[in-house]
Amino acid sequence: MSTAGIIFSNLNNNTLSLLTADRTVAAIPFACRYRLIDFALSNMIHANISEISVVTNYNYRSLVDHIGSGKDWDLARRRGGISLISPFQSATPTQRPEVYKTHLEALQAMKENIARMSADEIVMSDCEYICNIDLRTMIERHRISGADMTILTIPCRPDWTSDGARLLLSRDKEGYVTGGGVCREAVESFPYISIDIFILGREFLLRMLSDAEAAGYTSLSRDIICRHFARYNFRMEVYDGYVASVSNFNDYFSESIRLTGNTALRTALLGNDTRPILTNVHNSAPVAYREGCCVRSAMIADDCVIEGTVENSILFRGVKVGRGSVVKNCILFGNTYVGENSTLNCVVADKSVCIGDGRVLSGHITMPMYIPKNRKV
Amino acid sequence: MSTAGIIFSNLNNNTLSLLTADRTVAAIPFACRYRLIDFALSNMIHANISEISVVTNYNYRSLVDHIGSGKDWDLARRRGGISLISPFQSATPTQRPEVYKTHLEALQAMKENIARMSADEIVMSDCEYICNIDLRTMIERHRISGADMTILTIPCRPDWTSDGARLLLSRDKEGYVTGGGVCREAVESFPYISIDIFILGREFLLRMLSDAEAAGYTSLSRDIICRHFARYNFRMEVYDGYVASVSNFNDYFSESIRLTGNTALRTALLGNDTRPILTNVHNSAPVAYREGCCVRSAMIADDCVIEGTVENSILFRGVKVGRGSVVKNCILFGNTYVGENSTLNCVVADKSVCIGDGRVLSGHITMPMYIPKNRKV
Amino acid sequence: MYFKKECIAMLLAGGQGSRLYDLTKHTAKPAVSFGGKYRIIDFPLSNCINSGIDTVGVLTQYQPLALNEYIGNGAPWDLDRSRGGLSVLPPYQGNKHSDWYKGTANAIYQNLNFIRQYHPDYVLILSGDHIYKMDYSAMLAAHKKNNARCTVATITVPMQEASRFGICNTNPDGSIYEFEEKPKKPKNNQASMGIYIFNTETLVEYLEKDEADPTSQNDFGKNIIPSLLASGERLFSYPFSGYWKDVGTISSLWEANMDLLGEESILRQGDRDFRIYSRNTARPPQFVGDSAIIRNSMISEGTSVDGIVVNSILSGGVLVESGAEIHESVIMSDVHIGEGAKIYYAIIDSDVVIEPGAVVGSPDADRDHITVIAQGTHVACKKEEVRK
Amino acid sequence: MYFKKECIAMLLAGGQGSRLYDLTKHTAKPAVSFGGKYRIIDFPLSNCINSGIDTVGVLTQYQPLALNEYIGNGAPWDLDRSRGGLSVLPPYQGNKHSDWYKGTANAIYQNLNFIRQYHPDYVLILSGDHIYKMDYSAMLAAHKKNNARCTVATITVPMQEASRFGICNTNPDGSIYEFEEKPKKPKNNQASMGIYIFNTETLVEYLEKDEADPTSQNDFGKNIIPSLLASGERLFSYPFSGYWKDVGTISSLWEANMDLLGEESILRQGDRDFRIYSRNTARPPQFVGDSAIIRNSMISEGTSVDGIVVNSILSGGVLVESGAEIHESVIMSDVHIGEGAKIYYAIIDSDVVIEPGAVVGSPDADRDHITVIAQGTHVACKKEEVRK
Repeated sequence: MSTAGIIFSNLNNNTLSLLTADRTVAAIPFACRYRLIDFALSNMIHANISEISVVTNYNYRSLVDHIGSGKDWDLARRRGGISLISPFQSATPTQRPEVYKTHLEALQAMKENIARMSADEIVMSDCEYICNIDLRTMIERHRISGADMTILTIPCRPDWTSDGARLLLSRDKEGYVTGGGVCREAVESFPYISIDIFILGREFLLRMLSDAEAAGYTSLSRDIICRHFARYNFRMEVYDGYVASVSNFNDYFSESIRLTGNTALRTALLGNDTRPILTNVHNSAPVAYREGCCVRSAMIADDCVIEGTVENSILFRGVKVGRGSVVKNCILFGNTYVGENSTLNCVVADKSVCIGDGRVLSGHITMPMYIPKNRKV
Repeated sequence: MSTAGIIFSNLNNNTLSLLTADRTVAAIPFACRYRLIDFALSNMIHANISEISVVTNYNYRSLVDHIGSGKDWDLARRRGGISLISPFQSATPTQRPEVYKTHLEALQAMKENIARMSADEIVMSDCEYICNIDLRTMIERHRISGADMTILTIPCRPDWTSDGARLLLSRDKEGYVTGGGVCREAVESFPYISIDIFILGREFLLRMLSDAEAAGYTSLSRDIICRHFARYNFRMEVYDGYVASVSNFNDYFSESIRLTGNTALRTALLGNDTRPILTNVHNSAPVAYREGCCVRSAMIADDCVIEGTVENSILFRGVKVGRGSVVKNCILFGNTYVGENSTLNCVVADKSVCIGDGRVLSGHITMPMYIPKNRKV
Repeated sequence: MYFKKECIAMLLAGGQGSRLYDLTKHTAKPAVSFGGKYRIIDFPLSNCINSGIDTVGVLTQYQPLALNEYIGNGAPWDLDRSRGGLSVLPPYQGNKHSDWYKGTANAIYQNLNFIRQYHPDYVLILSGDHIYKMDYSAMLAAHKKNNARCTVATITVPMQEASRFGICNTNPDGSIYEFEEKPKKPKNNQASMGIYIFNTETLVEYLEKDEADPTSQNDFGKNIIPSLLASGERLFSYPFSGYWKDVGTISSLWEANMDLLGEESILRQGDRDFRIYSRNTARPPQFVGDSAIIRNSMISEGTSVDGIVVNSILSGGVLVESGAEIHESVIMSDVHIGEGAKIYYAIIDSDVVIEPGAVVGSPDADRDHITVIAQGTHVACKKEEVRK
Repeated sequence: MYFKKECIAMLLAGGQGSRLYDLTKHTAKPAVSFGGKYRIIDFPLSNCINSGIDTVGVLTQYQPLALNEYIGNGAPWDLDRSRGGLSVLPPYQGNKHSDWYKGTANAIYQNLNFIRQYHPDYVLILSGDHIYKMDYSAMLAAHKKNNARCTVATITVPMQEASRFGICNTNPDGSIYEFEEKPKKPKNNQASMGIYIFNTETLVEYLEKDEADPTSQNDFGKNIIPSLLASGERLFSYPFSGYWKDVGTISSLWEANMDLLGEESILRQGDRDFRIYSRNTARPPQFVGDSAIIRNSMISEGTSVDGIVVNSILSGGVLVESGAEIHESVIMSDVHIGEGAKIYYAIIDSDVVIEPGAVVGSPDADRDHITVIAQGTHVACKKEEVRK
């Protein structure tokens, strides 16, 4: 019994628009040295899934760079391994289809790929719910249950804001789905949120795709799960571990900063000895803490040089913080340069931003300031 | 001084329409176990080019399968290696560009990729002219010459048919381009045909792309080479070795069959000890010649089982020719099954065609018969 | 614990294979060519990857260069991994002592640190001397089901040959109550295939015990298995049915090659489910010329035939000129066979040149009289003596 | 000839490194940790790939397990190739004889068959004992330009230390007229770095000659180079300027680590052009806690600091609890330093536990009095004696 994986890199990338101007959702940097896709990928790899398709539609150049040959995840394989499903793989110039926009359309477009997979089961995952989860156990439980599909969920949290719509579900005592809706707000009758990880048989998936094509469905959640849970046999797993939702910019910021202050969450997500999060390797030098630096509650990636003060912040690779500068509650992406005697508070700096000397930039914890890629301040 | 490669997988795939219904030009099988892209790839690899971008637009799923991680060409690398440039890598859902249709449009779309390459020079190649060429020497001569771009050509052969337009050129005594046109027939004043292999500096390419964008050019051959050879410094190399042009179906057929009858051509193309053509590895069993078989002037790939008669033919991997069957002047793609007591003459069978017992199929050498993929006869 | 693997394989590839004479003069036995495009070691390595075992230690000692070059980074078998994959384990100098491997058990003992890196629950011991296809995961499942400490794969051999093997005498439940190494009067014909699965702690315990015994020959069949039995450990037989052939002699190597020519061969064309992987050498397709006659033969890439080939196996890069004849023979890679040369019942090692008109072997020979021509030999136009 | 390479490298990694005492008890010297995330061998391997040399034979002998595991299939250095790439070359049993490597020259001699596979025009000989960044392709260009048979890389050392090195006395054109191994009265301070480029045929000729001489110590510096000179071969010096440090002693290893803390360090943050590659271990990002104080230090991934770290190098997976202090020390991977423990002028090998309140070393120590704590040691709460 083997399992293949399908990762959707960016099917709902409107709500993260600031961070996705230059990249797909899957390629958004997170937690100091990772990209969002690393979590979905690592979860699959640790469940012995070694045949993974990554579905792209637009703006995925930096994702291609990140994945490379797949070697860093041990997925440069002769059989299986990682492969990108990009637009028009099976299209001809005379038939010009639209680029797929929903999970279901993407799955229809890659039907031939799915038909050729050798795996018995498939795990499908998005990149917007971040967790470090023991998928192996989930897959085993799915097999034993005999369900058509298992949907991973978490209990609805009232404090969650949501700019986008989420799939909310209810279940019976045996854990089978009894109803659902795609909603923008919490609904009492549907107390679970899908975290968009689905386990299902490959044969079932192909059958469901044929059914959906015949019926003209376009959405997996809306048209199939919410409307036809009775026709199929959909099971729910309620996960009680740490899940970060990063589906909008404020959530992204607050979940990131939260990691700097909470060792338990950090360990649950990143520090698991048997399930480390794997990412690509940069071969840069370790962090240099120079004379005069002062660092507290910070996650700092290789290749950084710290001469100033850093607190409650996340510094990606190659960040330089100059003498006398103070960086608090900030997320600085790769190669951010902060000159001398500048003060940054609640700032998210995209890649290769350059902050001169003596600048003062401050957002607020509820309204972080975003500086786009390559911008000089 | 290092060199990067760009391979265009299918920018003119109209004239090969029978073979490209299910695949891009680069993925067309050729010479028993290769795909057309293997020739362009191998030429580059033997010139120490280890950073190769393959540009795709439509219908490239089988090309993705063929290339895999790039391991079979030693191109699964941490730095460089092989990467696919597929549509919309840098597009956003709100700006929906057309998919590139010309070399120039494709190069514009991958401008950022080119800017990030570390190589000094770039070799660009199509997949429709098949040759085994010492590119290393060509690149060295280009460097020494100081030209902006070197275009590889062959002398115009009057016997060449052409369904498509070709780039024809003339040159002066020093080998610099003095004129050209994109023509459907031979033109006396332009005695050389470009074989669509270009060597040029990376900086020059970027500059040329900027110029072209400013001027609104859309075609490299028509708008730049033919019109502005005087403005730039375009040099020509005239290659006198074997070049097979497979830009239409009849040429494809006759060049293939020609290889079975001409050991010198076969050796020039495939049998070079220092420059073998590299392709992907299937790990199938060697050919089984059963009792009663009769094989003459045939190229036969691994995994074939021959019980009948095969003459002047090319059999790809996994072909079975049953007892009493006769296969003459045929090209049988992978997994073609020929039953017992059937006769095939001048037939091109696409992948996984199944010919029953006692069938008689015959085209003519000037009008070969094509049987589409998966067809049962 | 990220490096933990449930089961890893240790492949004993150090044998000199002296009964293969000239074929192993410069090459370890597992690197000897087989079936045109393969080496013997391709079979256990492919079995591993086809059984889901992705961590294999290959223990080498004798003439490892060709073997190491062939194995490389393990990529042909999809065993190039950053976690696990294929590792070559030669003898080494330790802090206090430096030793060549003394026996099969000692070779594993010296590499216990390698095994420990992966915290495996089970260790599969293999040798590189046999041609067979086997799903080790089924054997592991049986091992677990039996709650065994050690499981020995066995195969039914003809009763008259049983005395050449280690024979397992078993209870009806498959547990072994007696193990006789090459018994004069075998009680049955269930022979050990030299394939063992051990619980890791059992393996470590008995290897350490064995190492402490100065009289031991440090051999699995002679020492370790009997010692487990003597201590009353749960030892089970795993009966295997299917093709399995020791290729330790010239006769058996020739015969195993000839076995490939039938329709029931272990290497079936069109087999997609259990491929045997091998290192590819980028040769052009094979070509059959105008005057060729080929019957009941298997021919590999890069070979060009203009002569007569009957009941033979040809590796890659062989050139058979017109009028040359090859009968009942195994031709390894890059052999040049000149016009009119004749070859009967022979194994021709790689890079041999047979001059036009030369005759090798005799049409009256048989499996016990196979002519072997050593690597790189130049055979002139006179009859080569039979050198079995 | 498809396998031909212009230049291949042979890296001598067999040294026991006995002057590193406890650090090389279970590990070959080239596998000793350096600079937080590196091993010593990362430097010559990265130099190779940065110089366009993609075929490297690594000659091992002493305690190779950790080294082999670290090197793996060569992927971290982009040296996992099917043609060339990285090959580990241990001693082996040949057809007639089996030998451990006797000296540097003998080690290469025993692997001439490996070299011949690639038909190289030039062979680069390296050792795994030094920390430096060097573009070997520039040295090769000089070798070709000089039409030399052998080129020796040299570096200027302080005159008072010259007698510890092999000293090259050269003509104005750079050709060497005299080579003195550890001369009592050195004539200059141009020391051999132990890096040689040979024309392949010259290397083969002199290795064979050397092997035939029973009195030879089979060493490049002592035998091969003097023998070339004696025969009047064209031998050139290639002067190298840049950081170069032998890390063969505890003092020099500590010092080389401390050299990384300056702004002029060989490992510059943000260096994109000449990266040093190393095997990555998938650790989480480093975390600096609430009560940490860090000054002039270099810290690697997976480490968590709540204590005081001054002028020190910390590898991955280190845990520094609050109130612990580390001064002028090198901490290798997965070391746990308990609350209030104090470490001065020490090299702590991997997997060590320093109990709360324990004190290692002394604040009054210096480079010649470095405390070394061996791998896996548990240091209880009493002063550990200085064991240089």
